[in-house]
Amino acid sequence: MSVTALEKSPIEEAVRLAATLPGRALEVESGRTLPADLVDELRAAGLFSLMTPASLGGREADPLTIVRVVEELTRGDAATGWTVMIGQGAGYLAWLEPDVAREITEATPRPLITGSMAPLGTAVDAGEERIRLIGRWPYTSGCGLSDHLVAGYRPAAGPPRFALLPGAAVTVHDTWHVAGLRGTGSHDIEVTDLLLPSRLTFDPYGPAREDGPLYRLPYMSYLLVAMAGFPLGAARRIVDEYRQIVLGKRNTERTLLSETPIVQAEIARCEATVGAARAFVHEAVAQVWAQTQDGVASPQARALLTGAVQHAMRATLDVADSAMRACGASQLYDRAPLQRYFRDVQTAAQHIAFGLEAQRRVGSVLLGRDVPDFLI
Amino acid sequence: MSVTALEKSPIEEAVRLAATLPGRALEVESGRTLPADLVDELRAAGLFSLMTPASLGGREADPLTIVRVVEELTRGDAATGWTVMIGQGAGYLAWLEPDVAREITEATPRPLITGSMAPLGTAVDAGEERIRLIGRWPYTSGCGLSDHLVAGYRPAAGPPRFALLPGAAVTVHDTWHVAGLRGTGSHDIEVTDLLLPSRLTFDPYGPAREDGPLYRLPYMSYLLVAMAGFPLGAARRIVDEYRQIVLGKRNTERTLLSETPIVQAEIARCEATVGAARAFVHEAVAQVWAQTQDGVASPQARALLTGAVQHAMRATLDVADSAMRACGASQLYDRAPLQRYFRDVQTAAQHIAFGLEAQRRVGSVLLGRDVPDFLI
Amino acid sequence: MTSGIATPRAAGTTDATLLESARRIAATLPDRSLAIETAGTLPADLVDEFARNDLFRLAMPVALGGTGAAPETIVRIVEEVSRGDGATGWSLLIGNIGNAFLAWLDPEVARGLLADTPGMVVAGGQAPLGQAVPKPDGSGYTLTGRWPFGSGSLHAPWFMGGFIVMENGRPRTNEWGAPVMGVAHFPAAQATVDDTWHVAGLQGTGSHDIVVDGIDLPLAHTSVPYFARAPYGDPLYRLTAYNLLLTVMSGFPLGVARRALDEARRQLADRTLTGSGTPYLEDPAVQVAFLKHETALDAARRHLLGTLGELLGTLAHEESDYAERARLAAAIIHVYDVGRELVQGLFRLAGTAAALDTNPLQRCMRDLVAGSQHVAFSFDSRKRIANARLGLQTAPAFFGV
Amino acid sequence: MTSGIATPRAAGTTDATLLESARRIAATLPDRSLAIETAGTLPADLVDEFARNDLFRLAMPVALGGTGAAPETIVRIVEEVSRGDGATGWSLLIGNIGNAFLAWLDPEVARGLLADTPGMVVAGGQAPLGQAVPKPDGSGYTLTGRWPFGSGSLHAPWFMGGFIVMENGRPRTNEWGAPVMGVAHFPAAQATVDDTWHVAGLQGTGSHDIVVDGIDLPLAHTSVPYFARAPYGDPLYRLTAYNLLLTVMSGFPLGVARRALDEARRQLADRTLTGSGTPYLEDPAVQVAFLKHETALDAARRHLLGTLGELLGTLAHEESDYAERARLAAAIIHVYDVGRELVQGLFRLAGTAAALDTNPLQRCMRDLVAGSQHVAFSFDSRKRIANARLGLQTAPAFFGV
Repeated sequence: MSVTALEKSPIEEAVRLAATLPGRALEVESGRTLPADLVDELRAAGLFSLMTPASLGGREADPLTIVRVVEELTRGDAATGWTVMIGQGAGYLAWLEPDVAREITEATPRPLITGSMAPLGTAVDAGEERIRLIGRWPYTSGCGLSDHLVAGYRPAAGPPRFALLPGAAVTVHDTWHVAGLRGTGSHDIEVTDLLLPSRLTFDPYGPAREDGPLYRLPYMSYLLVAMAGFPLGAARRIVDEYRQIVLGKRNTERTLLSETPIVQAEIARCEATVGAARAFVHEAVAQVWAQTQDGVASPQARALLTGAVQHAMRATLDVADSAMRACGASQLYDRAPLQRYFRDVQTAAQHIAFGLEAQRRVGSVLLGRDVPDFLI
Repeated sequence: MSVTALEKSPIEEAVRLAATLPGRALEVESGRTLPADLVDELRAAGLFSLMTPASLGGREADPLTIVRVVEELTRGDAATGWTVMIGQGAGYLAWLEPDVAREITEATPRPLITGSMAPLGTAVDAGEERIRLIGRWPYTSGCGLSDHLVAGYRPAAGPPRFALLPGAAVTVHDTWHVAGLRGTGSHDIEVTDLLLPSRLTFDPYGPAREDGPLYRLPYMSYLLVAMAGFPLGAARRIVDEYRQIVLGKRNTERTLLSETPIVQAEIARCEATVGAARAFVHEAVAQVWAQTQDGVASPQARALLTGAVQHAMRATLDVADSAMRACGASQLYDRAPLQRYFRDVQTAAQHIAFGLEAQRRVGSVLLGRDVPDFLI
Repeated sequence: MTSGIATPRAAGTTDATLLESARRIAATLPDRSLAIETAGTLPADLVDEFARNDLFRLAMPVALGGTGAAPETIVRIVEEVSRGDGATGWSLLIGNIGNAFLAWLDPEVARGLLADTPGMVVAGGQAPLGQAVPKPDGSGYTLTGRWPFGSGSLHAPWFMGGFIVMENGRPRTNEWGAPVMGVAHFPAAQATVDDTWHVAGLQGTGSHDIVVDGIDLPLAHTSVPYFARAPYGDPLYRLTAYNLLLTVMSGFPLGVARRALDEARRQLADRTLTGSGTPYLEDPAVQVAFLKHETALDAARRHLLGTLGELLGTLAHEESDYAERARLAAAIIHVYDVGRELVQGLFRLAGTAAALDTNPLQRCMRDLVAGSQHVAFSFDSRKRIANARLGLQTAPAFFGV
Repeated sequence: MTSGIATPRAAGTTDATLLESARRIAATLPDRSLAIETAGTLPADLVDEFARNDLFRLAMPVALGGTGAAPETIVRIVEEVSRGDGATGWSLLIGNIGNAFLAWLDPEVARGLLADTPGMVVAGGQAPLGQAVPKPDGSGYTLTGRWPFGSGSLHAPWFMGGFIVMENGRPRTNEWGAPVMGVAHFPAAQATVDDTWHVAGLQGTGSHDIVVDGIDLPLAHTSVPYFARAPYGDPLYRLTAYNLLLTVMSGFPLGVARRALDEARRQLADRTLTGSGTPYLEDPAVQVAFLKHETALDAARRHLLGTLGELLGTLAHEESDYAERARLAAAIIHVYDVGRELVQGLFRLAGTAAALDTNPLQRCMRDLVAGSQHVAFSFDSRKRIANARLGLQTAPAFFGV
């Protein structure tokens, strides 16, 4: 693939591409993954390279930009926004030795890298600075699109590490039969007895080789920065759809829903809920980023960032439910975007980042309790 | 009263005074109004003059400062914060003819003015540029402390107007027997057949005589700017208390509440809820203020401000309830600040600004429907 | 489908037998859910089996060949089948509602239709989305219309659809200025089924659009079920059409929610928290959530059955006012609300694994959310019921209690 | 207070008479609520009237002079009185719980206490907040302790308080390493009532701290009501102490919530929306909220009474496991939850006018919130009940079902 210089800002590119997405949502969904031409466009626009080091030709964007890009794309189509968010795995090239990383980007400029962080692989030392890896990872969004995949594994000794797997070495098992985020192709991936040079493995909890502040974000904050835009974009779109529907739909008494008091109050509540969630995510991201300029953000600031993203997801579920309840049976059809977003956010909220333990960890940190640093 | 120059910023003064308030909350509550020395201190610090024109010796503070001051004081004691918020009636001097307003502030520098906006008075023309006013207004917070009171009335013809009543002309009926905000002395006030110069009346919906941008805020936005800090301060204090309690209290199994998963998740949820509410209020106030620099803020921006403040009040009720549920019977006592705040916010939320119709109006505006301008 | 029930043997069937058949069929459903969903409609063998066991004749008057099942039994049958598979439970209840509306036709006409159509199941809806133009000779109408949400459209031999009577291109109005409305019955052969049912929930119900374009509608095949009760003495027919419809619908959320509880309990006992390694089911937050949902469901169910029994008891010997009748509708709305909250809450607890179609919890969530999108649970329906409850309703309301 | 009930005539009283007395008294309460609240305790004439009408003997074993009222009647009596005034209802239920715990004393001892104390009402709590140091001669203990939330402390002639047995300055432990605990009964005259009850809700219950400092506690005045049932055959005593306590508490939220519905309905019919001028009660949002709260309350109530009846029925002829017994506690927690949501929701709708103490809706809100702060409704109680429900409890739990 030829690589052109990136002229427009990532946000401009995201806004431009997002405008095309509502019209393609059914195609993304029925294809169960992003269509190739859309992947090409996103890649050409550098939107799979938001977190890729500038030294490797990536955007190395600041966190607020990353949030905005994912937000805009998700507003256009949730599966696309999710795929782009997970598809920022090339950021992990910053953890490889510079010459190894450069080897990768020289072979495939602006690579599309996804992966699964769960340490579900196991490796043994194969000698000659190589490991022998076996493992199966579920829920690997965009795995079929990827040049490489990042995968967590347990080495023979020591804490979990990540391995960078060549796309060709990975078997994709078609497991992603779901109600929501259907278009993300989040299948299981598997490698059986893969021989991999050790230089393609790294410790994602340790310091990166790149020295930009983006790579000083601790493990969880780095992930949360990528995720934060998703609930914001989904919530925004849901409320947009909600408005459009109530402005056009009448109840059994032939009154426009937008003229009924309950719906008016709900719209006010939903707009405020979404606005507040967004303002808080932005504030929390900005605070972590400000603290990162001089070192590493405090556990409190990082916990607030995680808390803000979890809150945004709750807010999204809340407005999705309000919209569905108000808008009735006409929203049951697959062609109704509100209904697709309802499924998409219900599915997204099942991600472990929004689970019981993740919520409690935030509370623990805010209550001044000790939590292992890599979990914050 | 002698008036000294205001040296410190209103926020500094608010922080300083707020620190003294938790220790005085029971005194404020049992006295059913702010104690005289506290009123003197607040007045001397210019905190009853936040919205009073600078030309009349007031602070003429910007909206974000007003929000912060009310927030800080409310965090110290909700009844005090509420009284200061309602006690910004001297801002309405900006609607009087400059010489009339100056007469007032020369007689009583930095006057403490409260009042009731409901147009429950009726007036007839008494000739010689005077009106004859009769009326009774409920829920007039701080009425016993006031040098003057602003009161809504219906003139013989035309839309409602406000009258500036001398404190001495007003009868206070001791009606404020309540569960929450007990210390605000929000009694009924009454005038029977008061002869009042017409120059002490004005149209609060029309343009002010002062030309600072603060006085270009439309009627409702002007009020909402004063109110916005209340829920934020109350919510902050409630979560602070919540934290302190769960860090010290054990359940029947002798486990610290802060070590139980449900409480950890709830603390995370509450911190995010409060943080998001605050970030959104600040964003909405800033947007209205920015638009006001060149003219009048748009109905959309103003509706969002109102929506943000209503959302903040819902968030406050939410965290108050979460805290009470988690913290158990030990919080039943009057000496427990959490319990007082629970009552205070339950009462504050009954204000008409948070009522059904007020919520629907926000939704109506956001849905692009016509709403009379003075109600936005 | 033509399984020889032309001669009604229904009245000889006891409630226990019916419930036993439902349980037997329900037990086979969990393994078929994915296939039913993929097929997008109730499989023919299940249609047959329901018919063979008289399970489409639960809510019909005995005089027309109904089983005479107690109303509570109907609720429990729909509950059992919905517990096995939500879409199948929905198909069953809709079939019974369709057949129940035969009771508003002239009894002789209804008996004729039933005699001519051995495996009678009526699909369609009462919403007045058709236009009926009177024929000059007064013998009936020419009917045109499209009715969405035609659950059972792929297996029902007869359809029904609400209509407005047209006059000179505009709705004919009655003495109060409201449009004159009715419900039309017509053979499936005269209609087109438009393949529109591409959905997330209740996918297996074949709820396509039913379309007719200028068909002949004899007067005898029309009815006005909105205000008057049907002329039968069966307990169920003491209810207004609206309460009858809701009653037959009420077992669905009970069954789907119960299934979700079963599934969640099983899954959460197996899954462990990553951090502590303890099963989710031993986690306090999970336990407290479980207790809340289970108790709310138990309470809603008991209230529904109790209210139904009381209202039927009262109506057996006296008329009942709107406020009293609204209690039943309110109890059924409550069952849907509680069920919807339950499936969403338990789905949330079950984590990423519940995202997969193979996870029944996820289907429970989709199916119950879809069911509760029904117009009967909309804000304006609730308002209408509340009005009646509060004693503010003084005249019959369109599809009121 | 010494109203001549030394000779138990209770057993001759029928449930209908008791309920009738409760209704008659309840009718007088709304006018007295402000005064009761201001007084901070149940007025002496109401204490007398409850005693005269045997209303403090509802939950005692008949063998000790109890009325033998059906458990459902007890719930309904507490409900009726709480509907009249929340604090009075709470005082009534707490008095009945106090007297019920006499059942865990040796029957002869209990009979003796009751014979010596004509208007017996026991106040206090079971939480082990006292320390009992055994006397060398084994005749009893020296007791020191402070028990908060002593509802009825200003009218009860006897108090009770949970304690831990001390040995060499540390708790004595049993074979499982847990502290040895019990409940002490002692005359009010030996204790101090510390005036601590300055609160927002249930202000009229006089729930001060009860304090004793080194008093003599004979062995005979101690009991261990935590695990074993009391040795009486009355239906109520088929329940564990915990379920018995919750059952007597369960009428309170039902009554207060019902009162809130009554009040809201009245007030919202009178008040009009400023904008449209229509009564709040005709507003769709208000109506829908009303319908929701009323139905949830009806469902919770029916479920409570049904579960209570079923469990008592089962226990009449067989033992019941934890999971089954936990249903009752769960149903009662649900009643408190639903009631709390109801009073908060209706209070919110009623606007500024509800801020005033003269507005009963406001008192309903404060009282029911206060009641639901009781430790029985805490997260850890819920967790314990959930554990039992889920079949995960295998041994008796301290104050478990």
